[in-house]
Amino acid sequence: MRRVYLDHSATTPVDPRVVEALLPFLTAKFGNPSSVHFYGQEARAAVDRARREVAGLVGARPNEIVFTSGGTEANNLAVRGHCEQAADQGRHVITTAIEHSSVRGICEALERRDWEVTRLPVYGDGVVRVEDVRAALRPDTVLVTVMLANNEVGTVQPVAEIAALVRELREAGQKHLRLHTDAVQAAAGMRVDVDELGCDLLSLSAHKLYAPKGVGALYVRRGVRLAPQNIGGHQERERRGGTESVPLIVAFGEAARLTRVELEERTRRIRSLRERFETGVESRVADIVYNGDRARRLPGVSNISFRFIEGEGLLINLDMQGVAVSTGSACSSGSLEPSPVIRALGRDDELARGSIRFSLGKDTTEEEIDYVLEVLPRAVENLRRLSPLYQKAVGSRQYALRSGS
Amino acid sequence: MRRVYLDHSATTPVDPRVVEALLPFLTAKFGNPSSVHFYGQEARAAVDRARREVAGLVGARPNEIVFTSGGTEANNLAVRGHCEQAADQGRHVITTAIEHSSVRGICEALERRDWEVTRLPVYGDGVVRVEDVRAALRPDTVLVTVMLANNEVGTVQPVAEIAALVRELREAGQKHLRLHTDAVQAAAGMRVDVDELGCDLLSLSAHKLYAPKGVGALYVRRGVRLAPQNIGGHQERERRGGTESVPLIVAFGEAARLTRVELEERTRRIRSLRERFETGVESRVADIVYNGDRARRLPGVSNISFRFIEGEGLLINLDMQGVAVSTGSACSSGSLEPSPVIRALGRDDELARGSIRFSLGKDTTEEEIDYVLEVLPRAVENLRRLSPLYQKAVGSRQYALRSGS
Amino acid sequence: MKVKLTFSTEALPTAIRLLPTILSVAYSDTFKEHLANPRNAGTLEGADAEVEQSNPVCGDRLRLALRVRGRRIEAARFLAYGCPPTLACGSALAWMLEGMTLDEAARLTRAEIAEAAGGLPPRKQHAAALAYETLQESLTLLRT
Amino acid sequence: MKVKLTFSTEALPTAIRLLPTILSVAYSDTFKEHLANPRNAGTLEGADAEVEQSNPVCGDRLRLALRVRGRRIEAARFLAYGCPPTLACGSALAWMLEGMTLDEAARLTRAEIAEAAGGLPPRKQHAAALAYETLQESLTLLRT
Ligand SMILES: Cc1ncc(COP(=O)(O)O)c(C=O)c1O
Ligand SMILES: Cc1ncc(COP(=O)(O)O)c(C=O)c1O
Repeated sequence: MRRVYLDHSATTPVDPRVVEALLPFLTAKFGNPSSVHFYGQEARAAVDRARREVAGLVGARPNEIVFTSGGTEANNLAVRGHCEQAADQGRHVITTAIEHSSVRGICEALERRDWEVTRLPVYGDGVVRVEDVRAALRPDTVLVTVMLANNEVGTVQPVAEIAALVRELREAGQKHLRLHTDAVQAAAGMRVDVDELGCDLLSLSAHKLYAPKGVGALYVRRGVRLAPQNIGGHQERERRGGTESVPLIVAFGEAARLTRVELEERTRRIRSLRERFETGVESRVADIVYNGDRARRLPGVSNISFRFIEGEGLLINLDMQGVAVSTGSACSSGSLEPSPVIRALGRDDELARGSIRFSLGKDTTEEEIDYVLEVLPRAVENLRRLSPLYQKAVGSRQYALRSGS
Repeated sequence: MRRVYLDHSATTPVDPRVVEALLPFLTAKFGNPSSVHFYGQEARAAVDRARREVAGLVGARPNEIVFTSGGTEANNLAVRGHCEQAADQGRHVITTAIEHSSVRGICEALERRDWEVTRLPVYGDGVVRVEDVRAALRPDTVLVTVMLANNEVGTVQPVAEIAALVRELREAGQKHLRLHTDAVQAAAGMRVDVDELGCDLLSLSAHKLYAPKGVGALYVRRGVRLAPQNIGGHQERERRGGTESVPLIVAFGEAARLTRVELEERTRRIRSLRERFETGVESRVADIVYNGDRARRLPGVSNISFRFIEGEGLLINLDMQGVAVSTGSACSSGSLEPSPVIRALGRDDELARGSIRFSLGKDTTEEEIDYVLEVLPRAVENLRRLSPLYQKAVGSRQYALRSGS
Repeated sequence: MKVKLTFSTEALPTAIRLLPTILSVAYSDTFKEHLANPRNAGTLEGADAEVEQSNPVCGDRLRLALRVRGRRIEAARFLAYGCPPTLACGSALAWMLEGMTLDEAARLTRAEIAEAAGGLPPRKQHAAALAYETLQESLTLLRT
Repeated sequence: MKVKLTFSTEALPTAIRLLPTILSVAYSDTFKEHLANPRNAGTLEGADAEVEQSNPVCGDRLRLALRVRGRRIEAARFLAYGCPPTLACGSALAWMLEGMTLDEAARLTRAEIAEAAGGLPPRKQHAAALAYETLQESLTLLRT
């Protein structure tokens, strides 16, 4: 069957060059980086090389990079690691209504331990307002965590502007206030530079960058201390215990290097393919609503609500024709609730349930887009014909037409 | 250069069959198991298959297996996950003086949060006494954590007997008391069965079983609840968030299957090679002391203290001749302190510093052992000639000889 | 005929033209067949009962139209909005009902509907419940 | 000659016969050369000073034996117990000292010893410190 993968926000295929880079570290170069002997030193050197590449991707110094088992662990380490560390200075966290389930989950866990959490709205465009952050900041705020780009609608948040506020307060004496940003999605689609952003902590995940699942990193600005979460061993300068996954870290390093080198060209290609896609959908399917600001958005993401039908039905119908997309966050698509992110945009239940995320990748082709443009309208139409909501709407439109004529 | 790897307790090379099993999950089968579409379901099915294999290795049910990023995280999840959960029932933990740095580290972190930790001695043989456990158990004890086999000296602990004590108390009403065992080392060298052991929680790490670093598992007996540590997403039935590392999990599954099938033959081979090794060392090198009970011991581990010299010097000298071994725990070999495990056996500083762990693997050959038997005595002798301790001892022996004659 | 349709159509998708599905893990062949080729979809000219029920929790909707001759269901059509199990249960229900007597229909259970849809995962049983309630409501309407 | 040797030997390992080392990451070539072929190892017949110092924290030991003619160090030998940097610093020190005047030896710094050993990682600087103190102690002994 013809297969078209338009779910790059959920995960990406591993770049063949990345596979090639990691393979020797499964076989001949299998040492444990903590070992003193040849095998260990060889592995240690590879981890350090990868650390330099990952640091280079975000403009950090190598010793500011802590490797983790993924974006989720990076978020856990950032938010809990800092909050445990700063609990004596205050117990208030500012976040947004559209964070990834990991940040959302940790914030809920903090609330159960008597922390206060302020969740900022994102309005109809899926973008947090800097003034809202300003208004939410308090003397006992120790952490602001705002994702750099959202995983469902791709909207980019004003992190640098928020950093300016945080810096102001810190200079005014609120020394323990830190800014964390989840850049897991952003890194694949825009330039990310920790100094331009001005953040203290920044999360990355390799599997959104054409490397394998199971490795990520937390950027920890020099001087920022965290309570370690995964304890044991001296790895990662005592900030994260556990034998390093050398092959995955090497893969991450190579993927970071390729992303740095190719980012501009990738985003140019992807953006023009998305334009082809969206123009095509608009001309073929009626009653659609885009979710999230279309300008301030990652280049590869197109999130569309199809009126009258339900996302999972459309997803499965597309899947039966070989087209892979997602509805809601990949992580919660097994659950029944409509996506909290789409809800945060103020969409009603029906539109929230009818949202589909198409996410393009660096290897998406024009032909693939055209194939999707061929099968998507038919799938929507067929589901709408089954839908009582559609029948009602069509009926009342016909009625409106008749009574208006 | 000829290379002989005798550091399988630190990590193992990945079995080619395991590499073959995981490769498709880097390339064509790259889906995110949380995705509803084809790619996701394919990945989900692979994770479930691997879960059955890992469960099968330890006689557990598949839904009792939680995949983690390694043995360290499994230990963190077990000890902290249970202690956070049970904190209202008591704040006392029993452990041993020879646990891996992860369990040791978590216990120290608990102490900083006002938990009490009892560390049981292991005497000269490196084995915990069941009566000591009995004596240490208190009404407010909520966790006993005793490793199944030690990573430095390979001694096997009486976990099943300890489980009987724990069960007794639990049946007498101490409902929240649980038994955790770190079987990371044990799984490679002995049959591990959760029901025979009677433990509630059991940690595994793939990279000791000829699979890659960066994946492990925690067995969680049905009915045992844990506070999740890595939060986010619905993965692992809400017990461990984060996108699953499908390729590593698949690799772990295959490695678990191979271990189950081949364990008996592997241990037979390894044990006989170790015998060849130890007999050879005894006949060629004087002034050595074995560390840890030689009967109750994993088949592949031989930990020997060489009098008058220091482990790191010997390690590096062996390394310069292509022989990879370790001194102290792989994880702390970068630090200056003598191994806490060897110290726990009651060895003086000199013997503790002079300890070297030789750990054999399934692919170790007779020729490799013979090569080590050729270079090791020379390396020991050369270092001894440089050693003022040796010169003194030789001098006083000669003196004793002279005065005795 | 108790519910007034505000639109008229019998132009129905007799089959959503879909390639063989791959949801092998989550769903059975029968289920996939109901999704790929929904049975008895649409509305019904001259229906004796037309009932639309919705699940207030998740918003799923099922509309069932029945035409009865004597005590026998001569024609049954459905429309559905919701997750795939709701579509499959609607299809399975309408398809089973055609030709049944009203007594037979009254004896149908939730489990039988779920089974006819090809089986449902535990978390999707609410779809069969919605179909069951829609059927019961229709039968009640026919009795009044 | 101030310290009595309780054993006599001049049979010394002039070289620990080792293949080229691979510790490229941790240590320099010079360091590895000192490990593979320690210079001036052993004890000394007719030494004018023989001093053994130890690091009480980690237990490292260094013994230095010097034979002096006029104000010049005619021969220097070392023995060492401890981690590789201690062995390398002992080797480097004894090798440097031979031929030096006592005044030159007195001006040697810790950093120069570490450098002669091929450089040490930050966490291993104590090895150079031990060598330095052993030298100072020896010079003091020679002065008394
Ligand atoms: C915005 C965002 N943060 C965090 C994560 C979690 O990263 P990982 O899948 O590596 O755990 C994801 C992806 O799942 C994400 O999209
Ligand atoms: C006994 C023991 N427990 C736990 C671990 C940690 O496992 P991992 O290296 O996968 O973090 C190790 C190995 O390093 C070990 O030997």
